Amino acid sequence: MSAVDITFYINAAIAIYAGWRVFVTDSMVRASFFLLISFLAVGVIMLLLAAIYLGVALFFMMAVEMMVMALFMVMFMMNPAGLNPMKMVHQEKVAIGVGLVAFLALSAAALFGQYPVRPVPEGLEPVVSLGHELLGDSMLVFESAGVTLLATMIAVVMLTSHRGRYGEANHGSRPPGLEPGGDPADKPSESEEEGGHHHHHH
Amino acid sequence: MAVNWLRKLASGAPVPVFPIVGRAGESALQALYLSPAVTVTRSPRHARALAVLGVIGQRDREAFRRVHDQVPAPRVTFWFSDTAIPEALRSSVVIGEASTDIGAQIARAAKALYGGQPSGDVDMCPDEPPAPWKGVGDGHGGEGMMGGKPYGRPMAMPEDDLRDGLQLDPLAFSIGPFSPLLPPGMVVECKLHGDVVAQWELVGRPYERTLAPVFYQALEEPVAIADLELARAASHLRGLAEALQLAGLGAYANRLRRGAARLTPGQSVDKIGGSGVLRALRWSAGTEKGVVEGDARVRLRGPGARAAGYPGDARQNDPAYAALGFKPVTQGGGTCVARWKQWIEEADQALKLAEAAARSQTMSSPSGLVESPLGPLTKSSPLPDCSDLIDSLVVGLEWSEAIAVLSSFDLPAVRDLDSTRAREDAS
Amino acid sequence: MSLALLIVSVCSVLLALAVGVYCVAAFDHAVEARVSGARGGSALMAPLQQAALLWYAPENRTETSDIPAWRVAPVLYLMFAAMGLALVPWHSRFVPVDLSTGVVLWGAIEPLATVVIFLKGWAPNAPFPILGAYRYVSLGLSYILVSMFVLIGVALPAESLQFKAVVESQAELWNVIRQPLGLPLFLIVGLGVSFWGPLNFIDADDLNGGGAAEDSGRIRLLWAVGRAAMLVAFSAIGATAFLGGWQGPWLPGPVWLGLKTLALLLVLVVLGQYLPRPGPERFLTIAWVVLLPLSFLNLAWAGVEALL
Amino acid sequence: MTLVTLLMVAAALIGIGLYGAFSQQSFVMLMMGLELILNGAMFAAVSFWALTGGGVPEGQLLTIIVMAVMAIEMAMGFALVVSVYRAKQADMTEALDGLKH
Repeated sequence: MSAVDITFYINAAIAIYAGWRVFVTDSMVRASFFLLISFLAVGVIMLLLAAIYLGVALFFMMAVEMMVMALFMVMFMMNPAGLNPMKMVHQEKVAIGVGLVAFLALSAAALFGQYPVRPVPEGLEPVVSLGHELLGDSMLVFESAGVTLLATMIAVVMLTSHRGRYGEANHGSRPPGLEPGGDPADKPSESEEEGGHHHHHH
Repeated sequence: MAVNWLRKLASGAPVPVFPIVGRAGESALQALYLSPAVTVTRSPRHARALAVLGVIGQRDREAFRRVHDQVPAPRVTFWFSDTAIPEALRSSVVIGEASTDIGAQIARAAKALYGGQPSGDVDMCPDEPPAPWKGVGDGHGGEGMMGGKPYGRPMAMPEDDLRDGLQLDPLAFSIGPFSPLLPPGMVVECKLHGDVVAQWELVGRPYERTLAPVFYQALEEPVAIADLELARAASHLRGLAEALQLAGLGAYANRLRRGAARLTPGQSVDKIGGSGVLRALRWSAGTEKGVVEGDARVRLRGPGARAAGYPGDARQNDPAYAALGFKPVTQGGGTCVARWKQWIEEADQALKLAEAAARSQTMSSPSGLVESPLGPLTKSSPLPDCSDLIDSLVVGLEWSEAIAVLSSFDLPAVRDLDSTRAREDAS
Repeated sequence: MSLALLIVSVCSVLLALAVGVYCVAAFDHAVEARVSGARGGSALMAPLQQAALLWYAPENRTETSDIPAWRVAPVLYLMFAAMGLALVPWHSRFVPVDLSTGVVLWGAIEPLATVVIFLKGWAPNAPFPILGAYRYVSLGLSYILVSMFVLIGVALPAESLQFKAVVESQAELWNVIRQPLGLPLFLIVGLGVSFWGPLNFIDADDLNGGGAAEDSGRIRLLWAVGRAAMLVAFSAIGATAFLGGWQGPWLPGPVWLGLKTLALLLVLVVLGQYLPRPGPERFLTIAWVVLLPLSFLNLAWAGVEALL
Repeated sequence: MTLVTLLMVAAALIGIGLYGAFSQQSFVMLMMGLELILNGAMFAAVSFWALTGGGVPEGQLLTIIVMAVMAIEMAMGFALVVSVYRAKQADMTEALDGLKH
């Protein structure tokens, strides 16, 4: 068993274990950092697979993403420090079932599928070839991805800002009153109940 | 062998000490700053020794116990105070003598720790959560997650946000009375939204400030104006040193403290403090914030008021000062940076006055009213405390701005003549 | 790579790290003593004495703190600094880690450091550390963006993401002249990521030590060493990417690299003692409104210059 | 490190991710599930590229695209969470029982 294999098995174990811990740990912040660990392990395996650029790119992308996620955890989630037991799940049995089925089906596909064996040729420089692909044949795909990201940024800013272009961002998200300036026409009782529900949560 | 060598190295470094400053402990604190044998830390966790300077109020005994235990054991507790020593520490505290450099005394006591043998100094609080676990249920569906008070602390609830209305959980905590961020004895309960102060509530007022003796003398007999002005300049420079420290210029802060300890008439503040740096304060946090205006200026007497363009200065009624051609300096605006500038310019003016007065041997003419570094001081009514002014000033500021604003004031009340005299008689 | 080469690489990186950290501490103490006029101990001994002091200082716990995270964060931070330093080519024939995407890996180290710094501030379950952690996270993104653009700028003339190629591309003209904006921006980022001096928003005095307010003993020592190491790594990368790395007349390559790194270190340390800390919000504005556009400009300049 | 083992690992990641995406009540945890699924997908793509692709660059390109998708998913997800949170202080899926308001 070569060093490469050992590294692979260790990192695979880390990736799966951390991925599982994400959903059983008590603290949201820990959850996001477990997810980061899972990603980092996958990144290392990618490096082993000669996908040098992708592995490293995964490192920094996921580091930033998970940082943001952890921050949102602290912002939105009560109990960021995991002082209390935390278990917020619904339809758990179904979920477990789905997860298992997916795993079994995919691994069956892995086990019994017939795949050609064409490893990366020796001379190939993955980074160079990726670069030529990105800025050559697949320029259109690449650029459209970039444009999409730009559009996303703008959309995100619009969605998150508290002031829309014409006043409050959530302006019009409430139905108008039956008489001018009156209560919204939707079921006020339920919205009351909603509020209570929220307070019960926070 | 190698270990002994390491320990010898360790004992070569100045001892980190956390000061607990009580009533009339200011001078001792300054002595600590100047002592090469110790370094003054900002957090008790960083210290090996705890120095109790001045008298701790009855109100703050509990806080003292907590801070004492926050200095990681084994620790040395150094007692330079008239406060009664608590039972638990009777056997272990090191009593300081006023005669020699107290920093050296602390260092001598603390070096014994480096051998690794425990000092007799025991914890004063039990090592357990302030309240038992009170979670509810297994937390299913968020019930237990939000229910209950884990370790006696209620979960934070979202509340109205100051900035853009996104309601998030605030961070509520209380600091003081021994925090280096606040005047000694001041206790504050504050609520932060992220880094922004949403609530600032004064719970305990700071201890009265004890001025340099010369100001109290000046109330009754004539004193050399040179001495008065040097003391004033020193007080202002120490205030500036704290501001520099908060702006991350610790080295310059110490330089200023050292300069303030040995002022001579005719020096210039630029030379003492490093010319560029005091002006560089303009770039630090909160400079345009903390604006004092209206009758708050009147309550906030002394340099703070003059920095807001309110030209009241008791020295004007003193013919001796008039003879020296004294005119009070004032600033406009009353911002944080204006108060710092006021300190700088008043210190400069004081040093020049001291030079002129020293040349002409001018004595002050006692009129029962003396302009102290904090404001007009009279026999009958010592300066009142005005630390409640802050509450409204800092809400909505970032934490660093709020602390900078706080450091630009001299808020505490001033001890009156009789109590100081009583202390001198006692000692 | 062969085992011998591996061992040599590891040892050289660790040695460089140790020497660099010691130099940072000594410089810092010397500058501080010069400014404050205090008659402290000798600048050569002071770092060792401080280290020994912290080594023997007792450990510390806080209530319901995340001990593993608290203890592991400084180690990781130090590790990232070492990884960064390992990417630096000492000589055309000796690069400890000669990764063909070294520049990107360095770009990845900064966000990872952000994560670790947040973890370190979050772990003690205390107000001042978490405030420091928040501050860093809010600033970290601007640092990362600026440094990425600057690094892409130096990768362009080299037509490679490999630090060795970046050095070789400066044979005739150093990047510090070719892209005058690059080095200053990179050094600012360096001050920010190792939160040193004017950009020390995390362990600041207005938070009573902030992220490190609850540390004591060896954790504090590790954290201090990690910060110094990060400063060293930044200086070494800066010397490699902008000052022509090992290249220079008369002296052997590693010596040149060391000298350039020390020069940058000295600059950073002096800046750290002489500049005041702006308010976090003010600096955030500066970072997004001034530094980021400047880094764009730098990148555009580099691109045009690469086309010509 | 054969293709089968690699794909099994990917499958495990995707399975866990699905469990999270289906079971979690809070938006952010739910998004973690999605991220884990994408992680597995990316992993599988790279494995195929490395062992059966013969080094055709499209394999890597696919992974890059998945990364972009991830970033977009994160950004949009959080933006929606924030706007929903503004509207009704809700960070639980159950709280969204209507299409409006």
